[in-house]
Amino acid sequence: MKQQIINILQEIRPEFDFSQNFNFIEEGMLDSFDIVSLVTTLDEKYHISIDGMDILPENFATVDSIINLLIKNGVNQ
Amino acid sequence: MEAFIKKLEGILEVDKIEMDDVLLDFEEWDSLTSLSIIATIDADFHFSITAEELLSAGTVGNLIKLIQVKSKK
Amino acid sequence: MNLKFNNKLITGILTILPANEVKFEDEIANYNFSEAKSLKLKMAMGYNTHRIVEEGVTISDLCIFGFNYLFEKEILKKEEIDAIILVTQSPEYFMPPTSNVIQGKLGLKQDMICMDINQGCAGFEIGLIQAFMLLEQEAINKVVLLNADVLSQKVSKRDRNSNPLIGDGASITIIEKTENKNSIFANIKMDGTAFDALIIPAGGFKTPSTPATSEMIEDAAGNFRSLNNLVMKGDAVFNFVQKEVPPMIDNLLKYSGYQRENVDYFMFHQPNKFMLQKLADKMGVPYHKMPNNIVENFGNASGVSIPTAITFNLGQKLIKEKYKICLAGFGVGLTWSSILIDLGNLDFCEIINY
Amino acid sequence: MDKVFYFNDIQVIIKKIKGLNTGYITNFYLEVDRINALINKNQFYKKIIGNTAFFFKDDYEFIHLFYCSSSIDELDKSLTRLRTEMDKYHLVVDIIGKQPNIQSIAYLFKMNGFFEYTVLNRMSRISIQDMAVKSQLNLKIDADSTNCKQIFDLLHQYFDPIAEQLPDLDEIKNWAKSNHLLFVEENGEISGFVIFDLIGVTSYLRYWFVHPKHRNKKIGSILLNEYFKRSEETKRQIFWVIQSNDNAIKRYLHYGFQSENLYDIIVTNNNIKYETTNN
Repeated sequence: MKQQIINILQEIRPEFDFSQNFNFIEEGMLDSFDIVSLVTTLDEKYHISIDGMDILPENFATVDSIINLLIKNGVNQ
Repeated sequence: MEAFIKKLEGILEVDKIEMDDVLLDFEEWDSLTSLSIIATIDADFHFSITAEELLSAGTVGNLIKLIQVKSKK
Repeated sequence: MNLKFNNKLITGILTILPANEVKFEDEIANYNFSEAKSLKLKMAMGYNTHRIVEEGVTISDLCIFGFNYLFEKEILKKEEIDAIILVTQSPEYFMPPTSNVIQGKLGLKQDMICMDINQGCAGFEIGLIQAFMLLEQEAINKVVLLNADVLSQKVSKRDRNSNPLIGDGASITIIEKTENKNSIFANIKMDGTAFDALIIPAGGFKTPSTPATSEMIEDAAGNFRSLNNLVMKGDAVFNFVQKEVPPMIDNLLKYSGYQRENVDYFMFHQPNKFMLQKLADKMGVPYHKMPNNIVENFGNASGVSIPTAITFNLGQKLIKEKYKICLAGFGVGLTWSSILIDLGNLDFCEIINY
Repeated sequence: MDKVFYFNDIQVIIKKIKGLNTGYITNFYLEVDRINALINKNQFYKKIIGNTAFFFKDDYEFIHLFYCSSSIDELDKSLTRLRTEMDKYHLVVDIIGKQPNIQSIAYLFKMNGFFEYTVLNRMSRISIQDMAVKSQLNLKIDADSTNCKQIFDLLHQYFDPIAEQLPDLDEIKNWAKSNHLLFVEENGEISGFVIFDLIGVTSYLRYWFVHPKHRNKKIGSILLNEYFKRSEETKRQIFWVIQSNDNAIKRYLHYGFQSENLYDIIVTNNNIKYETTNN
């Protein structure tokens, strides 16, 4: 799953390397526009609807936090 | 006016409309609904009303009153 | 770009429409939406009846029928024709040009020019501009502009975006030189980056027609069409028209020195009623000056829609009277063009059925 | 229209819309700090109509409208109803996203009485190339409150408030504090400035301005060059440009920027159009 998410991120922002353990938000790799497209992509890809309460930048800051979010929304690892 | 009311019922997807029905309360009301009602009025009564006029009429009864007032002019 | 032509004249317009009339109601079953929604579309967009050719009828059939009508009535003489410009997107062959085919079938003189132009919605303007340019030559005194399309053949019957509004037809417009001094103003713009806003994806050399390209595929809105079918990005076209057409007309008027109030009629391409009403609203033009009734009566036959709007709405009036008319076509290409012209005292201006 | 009191109100509303599980379309991009500031200044309002949540940012001369809806059809129904109530307000909507997807949303707004005002396009540049411009000018970074007020006034005089989301005085002071505001001052007058944000590897060019009285003195390129220098640590510089502004776009292309497939179609319920000013 980790690789899948990195691929999704890579598709949104091909110019950055998401395989490093950066905080994507603080590092300026993802902005608020990217997060909305990320939510849509994740919803479609995993057939879920990410809880509206969770659409906050910090939940998308690292690959691990994104995985946690998906698990919380019912995706099996 | 009878014929116009029949058409309204068709557009709004209901069997019968009442004079005090609120236009915006119809489940299927969208921008196409208002456009088609404006076009129907234009075709049947030969004058045009704006979307604002249509929406501010509020109820079916008021819309019909508006048409009657306008067609007298 | 702005263009100006002097001492040219339109002397006649004939529209040829297939007699076969298809009703929107009869096709509703092909589309997957509710009856109420159909009713709404009918009223708002002006979908009602449209004219569709019987299978096997091509553009040369329509054009030759029209020519013969004019020859029989002796309003047009074969030997006078110095050029045929055919604007169409439904040619009979990739090669030769369909205008040559028509010339041959009619038995016209060899001492002339025939040319096909691949244009659609702005096809009447493009054709007129080309005619005006040919008339600059000493040897050319009379040009016949043909606009003809039978695109209903390329539209999927289950495509509610395009099928309810498509129409077939042809028109014959005669353009000549005049001794009387006059000026015709025009402008034209192109944007090929949006070439796929209106497109028939397969069937040309890039993607030849194969069994695979004729497979019907459902789109997100529930329309079924194949790659051989015409596909239109409806909202993109609407947005393009609302954005580009009003400033184009402003420019044309500014260039010509005339005011909006001087224009008697705005004879625009007829994509659907709603789009034209929105244009009129935006430009501050009263609806009666911008007819929008062609789609509901005949359908949209691309370049033929303006001649149809003129012959249907003004018809015999144009034999006796003279009006200042603003023409505008916009669509496939993308191409958008407008012309300010005095139209009147025509030799003929009517619609005939094929 | 009801006032929003807590950020949490917004989250609960979005949860409800998303929970319908029929899709999610929005032009509302949660920037927590900015929204909290708006809430505290009583500038943020909400209204739920059908399956759409509308948020309103009161910009005094007009209102920015945001939508969160479960589908295009639902947004249509809600917009038709919103129209009756918001008639007297001047609404401005930024429809942000990729072409051609945002066309259909723009179409929807136009069906509901809105008009296109202008279109912005985001441009970006990945690498840094430093182009030294010899400068005799005195570039300053220590804007005091008088300078900030001058810059505020210039922004409001020369920039289009609908197309360019103008900052308030506090925001300008914050940029000055964080050394993200560079300016040139001549005889007590500001002749040019550049304002930017640095967030990690990304640098956002917010405003770049040269006073019309001082054009052709290279002030613009000196300011931009200094901005590039200060963005040296970043991997990407981005900003929004008005799509019809061919001259500006040419200049940016010259500096190595490229147009992204990210657009902002601005629509308003007044039939007015963006007019090219001299900025």
